[in-house]
Amino acid sequence: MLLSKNRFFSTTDLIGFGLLALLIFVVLPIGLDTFRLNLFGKYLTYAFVAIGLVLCWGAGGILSLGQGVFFGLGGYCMAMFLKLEASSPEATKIQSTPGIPDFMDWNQITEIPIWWQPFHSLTFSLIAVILVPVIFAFIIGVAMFRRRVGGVYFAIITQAIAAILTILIIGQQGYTGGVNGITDLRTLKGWDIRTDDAKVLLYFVNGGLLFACLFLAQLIRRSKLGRILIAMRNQEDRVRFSGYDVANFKIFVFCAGAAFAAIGGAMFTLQVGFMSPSFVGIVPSIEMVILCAVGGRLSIIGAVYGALLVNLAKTTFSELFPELWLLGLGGLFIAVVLIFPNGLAGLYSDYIEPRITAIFKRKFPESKDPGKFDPAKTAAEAAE
Amino acid sequence: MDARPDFLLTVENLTVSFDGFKAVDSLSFYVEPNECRVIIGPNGAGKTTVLDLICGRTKATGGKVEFKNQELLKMREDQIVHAGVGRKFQTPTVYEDLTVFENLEISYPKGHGVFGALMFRRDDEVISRIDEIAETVFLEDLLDEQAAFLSHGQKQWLEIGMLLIQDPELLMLDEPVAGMSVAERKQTAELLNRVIKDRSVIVIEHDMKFVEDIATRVTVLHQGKVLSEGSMAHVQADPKVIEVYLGH
Amino acid sequence: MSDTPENPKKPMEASRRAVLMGGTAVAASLFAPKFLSASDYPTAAVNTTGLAVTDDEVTIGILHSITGTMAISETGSVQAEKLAIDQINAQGGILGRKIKYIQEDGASDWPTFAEKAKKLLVNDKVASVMGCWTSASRKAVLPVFEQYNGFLYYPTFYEGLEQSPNVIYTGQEATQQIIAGIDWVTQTKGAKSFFLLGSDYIWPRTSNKIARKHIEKLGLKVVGEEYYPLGHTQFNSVINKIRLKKPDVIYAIVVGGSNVAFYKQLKAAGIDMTKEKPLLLTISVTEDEIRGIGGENIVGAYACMKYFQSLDNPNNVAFVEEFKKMWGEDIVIGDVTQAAYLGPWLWKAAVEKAGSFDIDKIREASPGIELTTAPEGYVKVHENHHLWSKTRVGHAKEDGQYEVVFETADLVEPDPFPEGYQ
Amino acid sequence: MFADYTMGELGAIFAMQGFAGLILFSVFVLMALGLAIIFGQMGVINMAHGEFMILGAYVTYLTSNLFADYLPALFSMYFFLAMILAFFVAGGLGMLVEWALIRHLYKRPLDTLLATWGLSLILQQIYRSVFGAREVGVSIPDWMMGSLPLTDMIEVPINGIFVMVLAVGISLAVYIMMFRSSWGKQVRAVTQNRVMAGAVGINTARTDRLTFGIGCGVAGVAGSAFTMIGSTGPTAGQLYIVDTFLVVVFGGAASLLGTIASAFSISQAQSVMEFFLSGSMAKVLTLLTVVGILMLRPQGLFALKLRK
Repeated sequence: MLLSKNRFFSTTDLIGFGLLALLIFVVLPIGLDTFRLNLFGKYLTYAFVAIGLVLCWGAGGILSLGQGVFFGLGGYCMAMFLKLEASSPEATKIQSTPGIPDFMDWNQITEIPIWWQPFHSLTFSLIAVILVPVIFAFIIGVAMFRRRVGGVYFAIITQAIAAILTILIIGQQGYTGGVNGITDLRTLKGWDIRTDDAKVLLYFVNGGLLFACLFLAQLIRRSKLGRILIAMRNQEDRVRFSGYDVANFKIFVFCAGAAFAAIGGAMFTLQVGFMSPSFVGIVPSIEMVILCAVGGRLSIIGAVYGALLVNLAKTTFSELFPELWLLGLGGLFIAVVLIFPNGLAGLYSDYIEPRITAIFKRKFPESKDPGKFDPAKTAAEAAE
Repeated sequence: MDARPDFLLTVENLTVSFDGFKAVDSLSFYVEPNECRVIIGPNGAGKTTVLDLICGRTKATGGKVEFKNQELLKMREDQIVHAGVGRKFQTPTVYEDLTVFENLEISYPKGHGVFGALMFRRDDEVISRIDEIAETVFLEDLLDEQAAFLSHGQKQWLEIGMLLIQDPELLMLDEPVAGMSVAERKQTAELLNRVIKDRSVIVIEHDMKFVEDIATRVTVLHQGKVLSEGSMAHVQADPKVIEVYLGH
Repeated sequence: MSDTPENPKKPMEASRRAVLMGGTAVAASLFAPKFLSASDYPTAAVNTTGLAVTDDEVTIGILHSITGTMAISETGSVQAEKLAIDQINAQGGILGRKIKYIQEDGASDWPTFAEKAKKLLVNDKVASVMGCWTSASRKAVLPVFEQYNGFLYYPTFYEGLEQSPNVIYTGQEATQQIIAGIDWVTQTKGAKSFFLLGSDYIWPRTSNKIARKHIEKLGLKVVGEEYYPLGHTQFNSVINKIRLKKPDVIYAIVVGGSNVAFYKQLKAAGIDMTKEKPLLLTISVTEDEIRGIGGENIVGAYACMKYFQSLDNPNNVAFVEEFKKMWGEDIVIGDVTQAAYLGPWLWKAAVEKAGSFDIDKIREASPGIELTTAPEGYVKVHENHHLWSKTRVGHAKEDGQYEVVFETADLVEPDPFPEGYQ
Repeated sequence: MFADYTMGELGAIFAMQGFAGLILFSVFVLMALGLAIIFGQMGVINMAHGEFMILGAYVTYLTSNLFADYLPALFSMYFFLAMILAFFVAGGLGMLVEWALIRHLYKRPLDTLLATWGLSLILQQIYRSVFGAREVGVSIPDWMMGSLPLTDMIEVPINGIFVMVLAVGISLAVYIMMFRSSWGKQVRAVTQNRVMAGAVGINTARTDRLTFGIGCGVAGVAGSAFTMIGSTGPTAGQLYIVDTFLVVVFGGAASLLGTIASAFSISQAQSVMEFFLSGSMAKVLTLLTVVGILMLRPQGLFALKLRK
């Protein structure tokens, strides 16, 4: 029923979502202790960014090298709320000005600046987590896409923006915590986020939000909007002369990517317990692109696996062979471009999927999947 | 020199220069409703640039382009499309990663805003309209085929189909039969003859036989200016035209 | 708060004798008067909280960046800690138990530090951790240490403003490093005006703030204060500003690659530091950094630290020799490296004083711990978990070493929350 | 802020500040020229550009050690040989990389970005394994490290003059190669129309490889020169990448003159702002201005207006 009628899920997607849900909600929580589970929770926060990149880059052909900016903004909004809560006058009584965040005290700031004030409210903060990055993305998007800045130029400019924001955060340390970031976050509305129970719960909240984002991304991809994105990537002019305002679509998908990244950032802050400019800059932003590329730039499910796998490899390899890790990561970048441009998802659809669908076909003799296209070709095209 | 209201398209003093080179120089011409205007001229005469200027792909340096009393030069490409101008490119421009059906669906004139596109539903009306157009452009059996796998001629047809589904009042075709086999060419001529009824059309074409078949009036461009204008017989007899084509 | 060491001279001599008598370099500690055997300290008694302590082994963690941008700086610390552990083991270990270490890579990435710290404490149950270098990494691991009640020995000189029950700070906090140096430069060199310069992050900013307060307290002038982003490599504009302001002292806290660029450009601009017009005083250039800068480019500058490789005392001579034996002849040892070396020794002393590996007991035992075998001389743990130590001024020579030109007469009291300097 | 100074002092300061701006300008030109060839002419986004520069710096380091050990008499002259070596080593590696990597990606510029980033990580690790994680100190001959006192107040750093002369020299060389030599014609022909260039008998593969190699070689020379003013360490190259790309993009990617003009305007802006503001804010404002102007004028300062 679901499969044929509204085509929201193709067979492939259904299998993909199902397996991923099984992994995230059953296999990992059962198989791992709290410490490792928390680690996977952290990896999964990058999956949010990777999903956004699949929409922007994979589908829409817009490569942003500044996703760290949105990840960071989302994370900072969350961190500001948590920091204010952690800076109660009792907890900070040794400071020269009790009741303000510690780093402000170190910088001779004696009252909480006005733009910090609204972050006393959880509701405001949660809204800000999404809205601040989205507004920022909107401004960049309008400025760039209205002027038809695209491709390489867009990539370089977003990279410069990431650099600017990092310098700014570090330079304004009295208001941002500088290079140390906002650290020592303890409780959320009185609930201690550092306990094992909290970590497990946060992991599941994270997983839930991830699936919510996956569904939204799927909704976008399966709608005509998703097809327009692909169309834009193929022939931008044709889309324009079919009566679409191309810039609006780019702005939309860029904002959507920013929103996903921001949710990831906020969940990162909650699970890791701090936020710092080292997640905003150029290097983390490019690493976020590699997550997406490894997973398969066209597959939202692949993006999640990409985020898990690369981060897991990073942890493991840097423990076992720290020397080899950078070589491995560098090699991964090159391999993903030269050898398997469709990443894990490409490997899956080339080698594993045919077998699985063969099994399914026997059970439900289904018509062919309408949304499917040749991945090898699209990737090459996407890059043009 | 006010635009006469009975013209569908008024082009007056249209000029564009690229770093001092005037590709189109104070060009004026008028297109009536239901007219089929063919633009011919040697390479570099500015034919494609004229179409680019009308549909907003290239920004004009001066002059005006009025369509149904709207000034097109101030409008964005998509607004021009919504005003009723459709444009086919010289090389077939289709979405290769999408199927024929999806190519046509994207051109279907509904759900053009971001949220419209998000909410767009593929209802029966859409499907039947796409089927109808696909039949017109000889692609009814290939609806589920990915556009990348179509032949060159089929891609040209698909692009024409994508324009037809918009039902534009002014259709601009840039060399619609270029690169086609003889059989395809014949089929296309037949298609275009059907298509150009009930609407105004501007066609750029080199194939004189084809031009003779369809043209109401012919405009000859040379170095960004109108060299001659009138019926096919008129321009063919014009010594200036003969000079440009045969001279030098 | 204050607990002035009664007589710092005496233990110094004692240690000299110990070195002379004992075959092993940096051999004895005051708290190892007799050979301790594990059987005297049953595991059940010395480890009541389930740490990784067996009958013959105790596991600690080493947590530094092996990869990434900070690897450059942290390598020395790792080497020093390993040397200390080897030496302690050679002496029979702690409470009769050999030290085993688990080394983790923080990869110059702060969450990785937090993650690895948690792994060390939760999975490996290490009895203590030697680690971190940047303030950012320390801030990242701090909540982890406080939550799981771990114990960290942190080696870097830093900005202060922190005093955790779970950390022993073996480097100097800002006032210890700054105030004596500025006093020296005003008294001996007659400096009246200062130009403050730093990389743009918390340590240089906080340090310059303390420096400025102190300079103003002395009734002298700060004629300029400038910060450049980390990694900045163009300093010609600021050098011009310095020329314009004509300060007596350039007070420089530039770090990392910027350092190299700054000193090379300063020299190229014709500011010869050997002429001391202006004089350059830094707190961020150890012998390690000079290797990148090149001795000829920084010759004549003064640095204010607690340790220089050239320190002439038996502890240090032995330490430098052992260090080179273990890690190669051409190695240099900077201030932080020495401070990192103190970590395992201070921990050993605390464990032996407490007679237990339990974190709470070590915390209780730590204040007042003395170390006479420290290469820098005599140090003592303050109640605020920082070290009493001397401040010294070194004069950079062409060969990349410092010549010690001044040291404070007494140990300087650590004051991480200095009144009147915030 | 100028009240306390005499006119003479102010004049001297402005002269020196102008000179500082010119040095920064030369640094930017050197950084950007190689990339202007590779990105501007070939459309390849080489994120490993900084690593090619550092390769040049390491070559200089090795050469200096070699001279110090075996030819101490000629030490004062080693730098010239080092720059030539840097050119060939970086250029050679560039050609190898073009052959192994870049040539497969000419139609996918965004993918070259990822691949060359990967390359930059690999190079960094190789540098770290070979030369150690620490920065290496490159000894510069004494005559290059002093300054020329023009007046009492005005002193001109010799390495600054050296960098400036080098920038002018390399710019001229590149200009002559690109616009006056038959090779340059071939390069431009290949960039403009690869198929046609191939059809008229240009060996496009060879031209590409050589172009990429020369771009990398120029980067190597720049890196060699930077040992005088900056640090040489495995990750030092990354510091240059954003500035370099902005200079090239701001100038209008395909235009050599644009690159130079943009290097000039960015360096002057930064130098002036650094004098009046703090270093961090000057940097932020410079970058913001460049990004802002690029948003208004995405094609950069110098770009031909062409029929699409």
